[in-house]
Amino acid sequence: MMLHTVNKSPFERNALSSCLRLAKKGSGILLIEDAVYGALADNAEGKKLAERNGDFKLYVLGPDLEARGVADKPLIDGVTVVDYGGFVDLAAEHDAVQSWL
Amino acid sequence: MMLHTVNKSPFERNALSSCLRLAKKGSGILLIEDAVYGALADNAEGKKLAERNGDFKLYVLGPDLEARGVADKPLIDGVTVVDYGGFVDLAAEHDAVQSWL
Amino acid sequence: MEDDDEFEGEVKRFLYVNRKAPHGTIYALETLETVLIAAAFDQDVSMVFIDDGVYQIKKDWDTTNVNMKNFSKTYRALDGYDVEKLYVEKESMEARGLTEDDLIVDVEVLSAAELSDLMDAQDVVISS
Amino acid sequence: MEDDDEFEGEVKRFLYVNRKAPHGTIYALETLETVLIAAAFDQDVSMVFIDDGVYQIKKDWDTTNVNMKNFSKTYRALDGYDVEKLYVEKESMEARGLTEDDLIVDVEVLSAAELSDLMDAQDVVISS
Amino acid sequence: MKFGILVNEGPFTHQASDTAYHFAKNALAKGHEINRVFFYNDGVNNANKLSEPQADDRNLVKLWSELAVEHKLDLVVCVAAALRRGIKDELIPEGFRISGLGQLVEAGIEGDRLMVFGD
Amino acid sequence: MKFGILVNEGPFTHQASDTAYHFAKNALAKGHEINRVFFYNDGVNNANKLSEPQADDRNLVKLWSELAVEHKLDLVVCVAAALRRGIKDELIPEGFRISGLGQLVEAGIEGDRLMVFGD
Repeated sequence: MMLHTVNKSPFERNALSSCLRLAKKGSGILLIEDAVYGALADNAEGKKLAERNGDFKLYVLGPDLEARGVADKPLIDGVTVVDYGGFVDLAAEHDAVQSWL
Repeated sequence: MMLHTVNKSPFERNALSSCLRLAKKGSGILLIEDAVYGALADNAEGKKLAERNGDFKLYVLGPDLEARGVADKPLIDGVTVVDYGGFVDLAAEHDAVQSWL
Repeated sequence: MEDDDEFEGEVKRFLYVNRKAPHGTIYALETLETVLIAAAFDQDVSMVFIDDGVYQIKKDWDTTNVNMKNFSKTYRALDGYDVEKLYVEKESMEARGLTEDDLIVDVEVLSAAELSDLMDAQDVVISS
Repeated sequence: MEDDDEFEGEVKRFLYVNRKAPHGTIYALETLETVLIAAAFDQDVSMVFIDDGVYQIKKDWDTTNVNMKNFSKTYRALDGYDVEKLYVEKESMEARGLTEDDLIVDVEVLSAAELSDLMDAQDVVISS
Repeated sequence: MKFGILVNEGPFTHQASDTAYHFAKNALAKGHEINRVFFYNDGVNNANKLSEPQADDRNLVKLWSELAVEHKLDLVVCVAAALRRGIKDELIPEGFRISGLGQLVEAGIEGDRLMVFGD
Repeated sequence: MKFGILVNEGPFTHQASDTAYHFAKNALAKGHEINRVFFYNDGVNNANKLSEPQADDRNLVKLWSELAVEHKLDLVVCVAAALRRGIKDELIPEGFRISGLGQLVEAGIEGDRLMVFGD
C-alpha cells in the first residue's frame, strides 16, 4: 500500500480531492503543511473528508496543526496525529510515497 | 469600476470563484496565464463562468490562449479577446486593478 | 493620525488583500512587512482577510516544532501603527468554522456583499 | 529496449505525475527534462497526465506572443527515448472538454479506477 | 498614464515576471510612463545576473535590464526580501537597484495604477 | 532504510524545504540513511550561501549545510535548473555540489523510498 501526502489547503486547491479520487482504497493519506485544515471537524472541507475516512487511513502532521493554532480544534473521526518522526515511520511502513502538490 | 485580473486555472484553485463572489457587479474581469482555460465554452469551468457573464465584462488574454493551443476553441458568449496592448488599455480605462492570485 | 493639510488630495486608499494560509507560503509574513512600512506614509490603509487568509489571524500559533518564525503578535501591533481597518469576510469564516473568538485581533466581520463595496472603493490594491 | 540481464531485479517502476497546466508554471518543462534523462537508466518509466496536466499535451501551442519556450514537440520525441507509457485520466479529459484528437501524442486513456491501480503499483513517484 | 508594477515571483518557475514584462513593454509602447517596477517576495530572484537560460529560451533578467536601460526605468529590488534569499549587490544586474519597501508604497501613491503580478 | 529526498522549492516562499529538512533530520535520528537530497526547480535556491535571514528566523541554507557536514549527506543541486536561475559555483555553500539530473534518477533506483517536497 502507498502513502499519499497532501500539502495544499483543500479550500484553495484541488490536490486533496484529486488524491481522494485516485488513491487506492486502503492507502494511507497524510495531511501536512496547509493541508492540515482538511482534518478539522468543524469546517466544510473536513466534513467532506470525514465521509471518506472508511476508505483510507488518515494522518495529520501535529507540528503543522500547532503552527496554525488549530491543534486544539476537534479532528474528524479516525485521524491519527503524527510528528515528523511518525512521518518517517509512515514512509518506511508503506511501499512507496506519492506527493500531491 | 475596477478591473480584476485572474491568473489561476479555475480547475486547480479558488481564485476565479472568489473573484466572482467579491468583485462588484459591472466590473471588468480579465483572465490571463493559466486562468484562460476558464473562458472556453466546452469545459465545465467555462460553463460555470458563462452563467455570470451578465454580471461582468469578461476579457481573456489572447497570447495565453495561443500559447496553450486553445485559441481556436469556442469561447463563452460575451468574452472579448485582448492582447498585451489591450491589457494596458483595460488597466488605464478602469479606476483601479485587483489581481486574484 | 496627524492632521496634515499638506497631504490633502494625496491620501490614497491602500488595500492589502490576504487570501493565503500562513506558513505554507511566506505571503502572510511579507505582506505584513509591507503594511508596517506603508503605515509611515499616512495613507488610508485597510487589510482584508478572505478565503484561507482568515487563518492568518487565527490565535494560538505555536511554531516551535516547525521551527518557523511566529509573527502572530505583529497583527496585534498594527493598531500601534495606526493600521486599524481590518476586515474579515463572514462567508470565509463560516466555511472554516471560525468565530471572532478564534482571532488574535479585533476585526470587523463583513458579508461578501459589504466587502465587495469596500474593496471596489480602493485606489491601490496589493494582493498575494 | 535492450534485454539487459544484468539489470534484473534492479529495474524499478518510475512514475512521473503531471497535474499542472503548462506555461503558468515551469513544472511541465522541468519534469520533461527529468524524464528524458531517466530514459537513459533503463528503468520502467510511465507518465500520467491528470487534472490540468492533460493540458500539457494539448496540440497547437503557439508561444510566439508570450515569448516562452515551445517544448511541445518534446512530448513527441519521448517515443524515441523508449518512453512509451503515457496515460491520461478520462475524467480529467472530459471535465476539460478534450478528446484524443486534441492531443499531440498517442496516449492511453484510463478511467480513474484503472489509473488508481496503475499508480499504486509504482516504486518511485515523482510528482509536480 | 503612470503605471507602477509589482513583481512577486522569480523568473521561469511562474509566468508572473513574463506577463509583467510584456505589460511594461506594451505600456511604454503606448506612450504611458512606468514610474517604478518593484520586485518583492521571490520576485527578487529576477535580479540575479548569473542567470543563464538555455539558448532557445528567453532571458528574463537580461530583458528587464535592457528595458530599464532603454527607457530609464527604475527597477527596485526589496532589500528585506532580497537579503533573506541571498540576492546581494554582487548579483544585481545593470538597471536594478536595491532599496526598501517604502519605494513600493511611494510607487502606489505617485502612480495612477499599481499592477500586481504574482502566484 | 534508505531515503532519497527531492526538494522542489526555494527557502522561505514555500514550506517545502522546511518540511524536507525536518523529515531528513528525523529519519537520520531514527537510524535511517539519506542516500541523497536533490534540489530541483526553484529548490536550487536553497544553495545560495548569500542568504541572510533575519536574526529571529531560521536559516535554511545553513541548516542544510550543517546537516550535510554532520552526517556526510550528499546534497546535489541540479545543474540545468541552477544555470537558468543563476545559482553557480560561487554561490554554492559547504556540503552542496552541482550535478546532473541523472543523480535524481540514481537516488530513486538505489534508495528504498523517494520523498518529494514541493508546491
